[in-house]
Amino acid sequence: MDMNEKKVTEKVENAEQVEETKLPDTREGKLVKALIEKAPYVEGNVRRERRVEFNVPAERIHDFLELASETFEMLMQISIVDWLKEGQFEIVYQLWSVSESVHAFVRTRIPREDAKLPTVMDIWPVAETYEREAHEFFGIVFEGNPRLGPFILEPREYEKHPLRKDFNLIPYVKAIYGDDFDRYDESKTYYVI
Amino acid sequence: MNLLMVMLFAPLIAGFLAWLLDFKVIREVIGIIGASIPIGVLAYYYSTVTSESITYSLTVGGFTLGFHLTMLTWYFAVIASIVGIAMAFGMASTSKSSYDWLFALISFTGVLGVFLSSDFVGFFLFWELMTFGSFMMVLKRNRHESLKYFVLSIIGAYSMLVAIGIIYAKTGALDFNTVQKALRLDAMVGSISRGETALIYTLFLITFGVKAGAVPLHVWAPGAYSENDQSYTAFFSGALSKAGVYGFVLLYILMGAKLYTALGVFNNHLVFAYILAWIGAITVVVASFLAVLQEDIRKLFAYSSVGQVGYILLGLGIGTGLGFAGALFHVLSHAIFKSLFWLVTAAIILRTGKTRFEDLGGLAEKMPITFTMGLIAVLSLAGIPPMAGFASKWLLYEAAISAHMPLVAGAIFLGSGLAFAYVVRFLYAVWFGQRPSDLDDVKEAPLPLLIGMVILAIPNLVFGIAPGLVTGYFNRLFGDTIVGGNYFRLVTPTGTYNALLVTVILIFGLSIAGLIYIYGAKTRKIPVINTYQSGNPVTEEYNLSMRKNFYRPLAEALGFWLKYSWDRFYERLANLTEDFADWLREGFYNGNAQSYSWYLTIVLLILALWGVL
Amino acid sequence: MNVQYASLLIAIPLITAFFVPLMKGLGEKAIKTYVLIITAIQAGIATWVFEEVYTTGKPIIVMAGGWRPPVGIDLYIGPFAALFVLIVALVSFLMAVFNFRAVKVEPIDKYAMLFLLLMLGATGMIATGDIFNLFVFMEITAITAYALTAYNKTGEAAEASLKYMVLGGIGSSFFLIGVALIYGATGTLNMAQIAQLAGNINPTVAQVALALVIFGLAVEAELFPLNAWAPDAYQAAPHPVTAMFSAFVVKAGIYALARILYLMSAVGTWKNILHLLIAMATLTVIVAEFSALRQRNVKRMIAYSSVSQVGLIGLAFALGTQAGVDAGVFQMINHAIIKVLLFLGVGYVAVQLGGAEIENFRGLGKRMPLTALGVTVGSMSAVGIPLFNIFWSKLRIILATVDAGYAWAAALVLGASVVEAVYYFRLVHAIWFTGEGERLRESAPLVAIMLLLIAIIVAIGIYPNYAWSLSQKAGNDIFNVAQYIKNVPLMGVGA
Amino acid sequence: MGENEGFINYELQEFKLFEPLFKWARKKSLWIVAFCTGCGGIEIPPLATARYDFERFGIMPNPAPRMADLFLITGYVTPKTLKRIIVTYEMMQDPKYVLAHGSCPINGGVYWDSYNVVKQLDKYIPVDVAIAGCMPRPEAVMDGIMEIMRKIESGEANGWKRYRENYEYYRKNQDKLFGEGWREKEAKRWLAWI
Amino acid sequence: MFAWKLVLEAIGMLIYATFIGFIFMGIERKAMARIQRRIGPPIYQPIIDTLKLLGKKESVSHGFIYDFGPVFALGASITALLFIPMGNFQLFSNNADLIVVAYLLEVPMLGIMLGAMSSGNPYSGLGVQRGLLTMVAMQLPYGLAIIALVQHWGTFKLSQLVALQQLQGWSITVPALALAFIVFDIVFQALLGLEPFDIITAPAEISMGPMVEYGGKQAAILFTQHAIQLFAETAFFAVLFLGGASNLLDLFLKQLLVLFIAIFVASIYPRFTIDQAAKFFWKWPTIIGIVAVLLTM
Repeated sequence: MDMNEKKVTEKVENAEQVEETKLPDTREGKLVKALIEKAPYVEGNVRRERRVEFNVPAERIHDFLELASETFEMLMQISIVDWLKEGQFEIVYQLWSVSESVHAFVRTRIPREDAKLPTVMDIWPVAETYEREAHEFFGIVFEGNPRLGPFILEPREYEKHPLRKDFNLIPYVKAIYGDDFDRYDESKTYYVI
Repeated sequence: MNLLMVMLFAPLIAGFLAWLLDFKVIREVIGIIGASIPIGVLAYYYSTVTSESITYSLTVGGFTLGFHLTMLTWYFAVIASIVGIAMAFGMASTSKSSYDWLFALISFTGVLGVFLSSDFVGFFLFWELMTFGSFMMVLKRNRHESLKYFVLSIIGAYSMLVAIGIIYAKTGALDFNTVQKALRLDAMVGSISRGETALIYTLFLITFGVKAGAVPLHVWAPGAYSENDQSYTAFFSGALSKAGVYGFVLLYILMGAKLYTALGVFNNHLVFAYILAWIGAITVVVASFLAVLQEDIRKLFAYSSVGQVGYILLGLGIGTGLGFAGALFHVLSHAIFKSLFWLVTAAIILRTGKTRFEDLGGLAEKMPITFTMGLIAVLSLAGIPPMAGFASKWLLYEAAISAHMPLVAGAIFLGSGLAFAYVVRFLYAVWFGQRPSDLDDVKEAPLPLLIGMVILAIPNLVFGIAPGLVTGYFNRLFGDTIVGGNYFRLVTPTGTYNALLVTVILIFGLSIAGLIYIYGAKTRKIPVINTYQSGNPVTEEYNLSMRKNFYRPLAEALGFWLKYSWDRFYERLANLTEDFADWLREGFYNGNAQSYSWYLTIVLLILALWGVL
Repeated sequence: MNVQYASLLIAIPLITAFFVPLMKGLGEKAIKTYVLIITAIQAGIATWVFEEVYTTGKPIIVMAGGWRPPVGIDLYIGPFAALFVLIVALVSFLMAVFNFRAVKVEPIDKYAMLFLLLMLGATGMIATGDIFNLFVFMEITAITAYALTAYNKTGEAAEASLKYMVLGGIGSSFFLIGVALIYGATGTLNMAQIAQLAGNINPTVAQVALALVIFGLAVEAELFPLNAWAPDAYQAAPHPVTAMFSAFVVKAGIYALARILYLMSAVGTWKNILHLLIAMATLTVIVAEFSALRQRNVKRMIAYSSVSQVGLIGLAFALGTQAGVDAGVFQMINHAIIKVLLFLGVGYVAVQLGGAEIENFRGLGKRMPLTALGVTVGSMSAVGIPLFNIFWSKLRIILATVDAGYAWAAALVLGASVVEAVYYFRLVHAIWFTGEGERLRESAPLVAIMLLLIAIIVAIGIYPNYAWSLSQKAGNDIFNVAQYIKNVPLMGVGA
Repeated sequence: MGENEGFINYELQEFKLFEPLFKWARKKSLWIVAFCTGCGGIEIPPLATARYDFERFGIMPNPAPRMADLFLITGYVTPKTLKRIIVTYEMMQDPKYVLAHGSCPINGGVYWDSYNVVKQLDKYIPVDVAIAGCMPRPEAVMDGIMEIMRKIESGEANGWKRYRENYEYYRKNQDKLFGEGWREKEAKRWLAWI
Repeated sequence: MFAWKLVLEAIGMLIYATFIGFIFMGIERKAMARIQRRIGPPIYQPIIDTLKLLGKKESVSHGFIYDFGPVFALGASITALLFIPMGNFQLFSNNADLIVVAYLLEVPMLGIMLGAMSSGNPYSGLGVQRGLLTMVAMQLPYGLAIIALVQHWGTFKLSQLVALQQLQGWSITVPALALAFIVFDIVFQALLGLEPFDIITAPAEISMGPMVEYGGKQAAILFTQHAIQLFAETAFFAVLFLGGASNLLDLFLKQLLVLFIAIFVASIYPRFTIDQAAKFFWKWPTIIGIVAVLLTM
């Protein structure tokens, strides 16, 4: 158990070192530099060849995305990370630039309680489905998205926004499936499937 | 002999009385009596007609109007009166105004007069009367369609008048017998030139083409048939289009020899008949394709009616005895099954008030009797063996192929395929599938309409199982046996068709299938919403049947041809004439006296020059 | 009642016309009843004359002042003249009834006088047997027609009557020159004698004389280029006068044209004139029909239709065959009845609803059903629908035309009548199936007249034998010039 | 759907004379409803290929439930899919058998603790044969099919009879999971999309 | 005297035809399997399938017309069968001719359509539309092929046709009729609903097309109908172009020949879409048909 913890911490340290060094003058570096000039409020770095990252404050996310959409034509995915301890959601917009074939991760942080974000449907209409899914599983409200509401899940799961970390799964499943949910044993900490 | 006159004018007088005594029930009773007198008289005359023909003449305004009831005219008159009675019963429940009764019965007299008259003046008089009656029925509902119909029919009628005038000028006689003798004599002598015969033929072709609805002149049919009280359309398309066909038959009788000598022969087909056959073939194909792509019930049956009359023209065009038998038989079968279709449509529109396919659906449970009548009509039109439709189509196939007209026979095949397609589409869109919510309180059709339908359904079955009855009549009509065999069996030089045996074996086959059906597990009735929608549960509001543009793929396949339409062509022509009329008025009556006096001087100049030249 | 009383037909309207100013003081209603009585008397005499001629079979010859022609002027009332004098009288009588309601403009006595003189002129033109006398009566008709057209005192009426006067004047002056030439060549004015001597006049003089006479009468008879005045005159004139115009004034012109045409049939270029007349008549029909197609004013539309039907009559007369002439006369009778009915109906609607625009006619079926029925029956028979009277005469004309070898003319005329069917049935549709309105009270006498006319139309439509026999006798009278000459007792001047 | 009552009080047809023949025929010609639920759907096509070829046993995939009689549940069953399975199962005509693939239909398998996977399929529709293995190999599936055939031969494969006799039990379980009148609600929910 | 011999012959022939029809369906599936190097079901598999369907304990129906459809289709197929001369059994073939049989072979289509329509299922609606369009598309070439044949032999009577072909050699020996043979073979593919034209019951796309709602005994009736139809059409093909047969074995071999042509074509070609099929039918087969017809004018 402790072995993998050690590995995790090493990775975290060397990630910071890369932070201080100046942006490498590769194609991705030039790209990030160009974007940062246009949007000073953003810190961006080149993670590796054809992979770029940006951290954007929540209130400027929409302007930055408009800016980025010139080079990064495609919105691949909107994924959400639920940092329960910091009480924040981290929303990751994964963009892909067809022209330079570079993958960009744009990260923002918003508070967990009544999380709100402006929709990006006006830039990429495809965002509608990703936002609806995010809304269904995490309860983030995207203003401007016409079709928020129950999407795939059964209505009763929809109210619970199941993928939030504070959703206690086991009692809910026991409530639904009752006696045939028989393999859970509080005493064990891990389970043999 | 004035029984003939009683038969002829009974509908007219009944119509007039119905118009005068405009009370709810009396009007219908008078109408039905008036419409049933002809069939009575004709039945009475059946025995005498087969031996010798009955004639009666009347002098009106210097002309002698002769009427003759020969076997041919008896046949056409009987068809018209059967359809007439069905119309009367239909109108008893669908039409609420005496206006309809008056003009429907006027057109009924017109049709009977056309069939019975034995001279050109009477023929022209009743032809105009028939057109006028049917026109007024359409005028009440839609001005544009009615004017389109009237202009085309009047052009037809007047071209006939000019042709009659030419014949009168050449032969000096107006009644059919003398004209026939004179023209047969003239065929040898050849005093009427080739050009003039061609002119007379084209004029008659236009006249009867318009009334029968041949392709270039069929434009009025969809509008006139649908903008009308549907039970009258049963008569309109069942009997009136037969007047056009009777005209072509008349053409054969009167000018057959002359046309043969004048226009000659093209690889052993009579030229004038060959033209007629090709017109018929094109009508069949074009009208059937258009019928398949229609979205409105009435339009579909209108184009289908034009197509079916195309078959009859084709049969006449073949020119051999068999072709004639096939065509005349199809006249009968088309009259009965098409009028049955129109009565069914009348019932649907009366009960649901809707005419487009997308608003209808699932009426089979609500109107079972109308559905069975519709099914009989479907079987007959599609040409399923035990029905009359098949017998006449069979004769047409025999005639077309044995007369070595292959491409024309190909047109029949394609036409019958298309007929099958649009008839099944009608069944699917109207009777089956989920019922739209606003059609839930639909009741069965009223009793008189049902009687009308039954009157038309019985002959479909009777002549289907025993086509020999009709072909036997034709043999007596033409003198020699064209179609051999007894009541139930048709024998032609190239093929046989035993209708009774086919029906018996069909029943035998059905009984075997029924046995297998009974042997299996007892069936449990489930509603229409319990269908396999890949697992999705289905409720009332679902509309799972494709009622709207059912044949979109066919429309895409025919995209190239559908760009052109005869309708737009005629609209542009009409506007052209109206603009020309305006230009003429501005040009001539421009209102200042100087130009008028200039006209005077011009006339003086002409007179002066004329005198000197 | 010996035969000479027939001259009363001319005398009565003449004398009574000049008594009218004396009665000016008695008020409008009295004058109108006075006109009514006069026309009634005229109709009575006309029926007596009609009985006389058709029972004895011999024409009535009245010699003015007992002198035998060619010195004296004679009235020749043959079968045609008897028939048409009766029609003139009856139509005038009906229009006199219509006057009560239709004519409101002030100087009613002048109107009455002109009304009677118009009737006189027409009767005279038909009954006379002398060319110059024909010219005199033509002038009387023409002048009263100019005055009556302008009677409504509107700008449009004045302009119409001016145009009518200009053209009419030119026409009648050329007619006078023609008559003078004929008189110079033959030395006589009597029609019968002219017919005798027509053969041996030197050809060019005869030809020019005939051309000028025909031209003069053609203006009155509304043939193609010369009828430009007709539609405006018809529309502008008061309603009863329009009916009289189309019913008998034009007919008198056409009759005169036909009479002289057949009298001079011995002239060399007769055939060419016939061809020209046929061409002009066909063009009349076509141009009139086409210009009626997009008319907003119903009265003007029916005026055009009347001009075209008169053209049809002209065509029938110009064929030069016995069948053609009979058909032409039959058409004249039918056309008179229909046009009276139509103009009566349209006039009454114009009076009642103010103006003859087509908008007033929308929903007429609900507002004035009987008038609507009258107009509908009139228009349907004008189109030539079988159960009405024009069908038989149009059929006769077409058969005669094609028989005489002019198939192209027949085709064009029929094409034009298709156009006629279109605009008449647009009117019928507008009347019965569009618009709405509540039922108005219709005046009893006019409705009675309309129903009477409808009855006559349908009667002739269903049983045309009697009317056809009348027109055959009348047609024979015009066509059979030899019989005409024999009937007139001549003084034997010249060969 | 209210009309299923007819489904219950409908007495079945007993063919006395030809029963053995029909039993043989039912064994030799099993038609599979082409309804692949979870991750096992990809296991069925190899059976139809040249190597395993279940067609030689007369087995034919048939998309229409009315004609089919073998219902393969090939993987985890989510409540949404279960609704479709129940509707399709009730449409199938009577001697019908269910073959459950893999461990998920048995006890929820890997998704034992997921809210979205049905833990025990047998509570909702009767399962005749269950094949163990987190997606059994084609040989195992073939063996399962052989097992179904043997059961039909011996007459034990009467899942359909069990479903019909204690229909209330199954109905109660279904309504407990989905809530009362779930068919109308489900239909209305998807009506907006059509 | 009631022709007992004829009736018995007919019933015997009917049983023989049904059995051989099922065998043909079995051969069809077996041959397709062997081509794909699979073992494939036993030849009598369709019989087992039909028995299983007949043996279903429960049966469901959407109303009277839903049941009347398959019964009418089977009845029409049986009627069509009994009018085709089979080898030495003339059955009723001198009472009806080519046109009657051609029409009777198309009537089952209406029966199936009736049943499919009344079930109110979207897939069956699509199946009906495609079935009709295929039929409309193939009607012209089908007609032209028949016309060419009849014009050459000058008669419609099937028995006479067979006699003539026995004397003067099979139809395909005549060049013009060879063209007609090709056209008829393409149309035959659509008549049977085999691969390139199985648009009607496209299994993957619209789940068995019209048959979607059929189960239990109705499906059994439809299977027997398909068997009889297969037998009747192959026999019709053999009678028209391969000179009919003197005895049943000869007929069986010819039917097999025709069937195998169809199977080989079916196992190769992918499926047409419906308007491609319409365009295809109105292009090549029609042109060849017209040429054949003009040659035999």
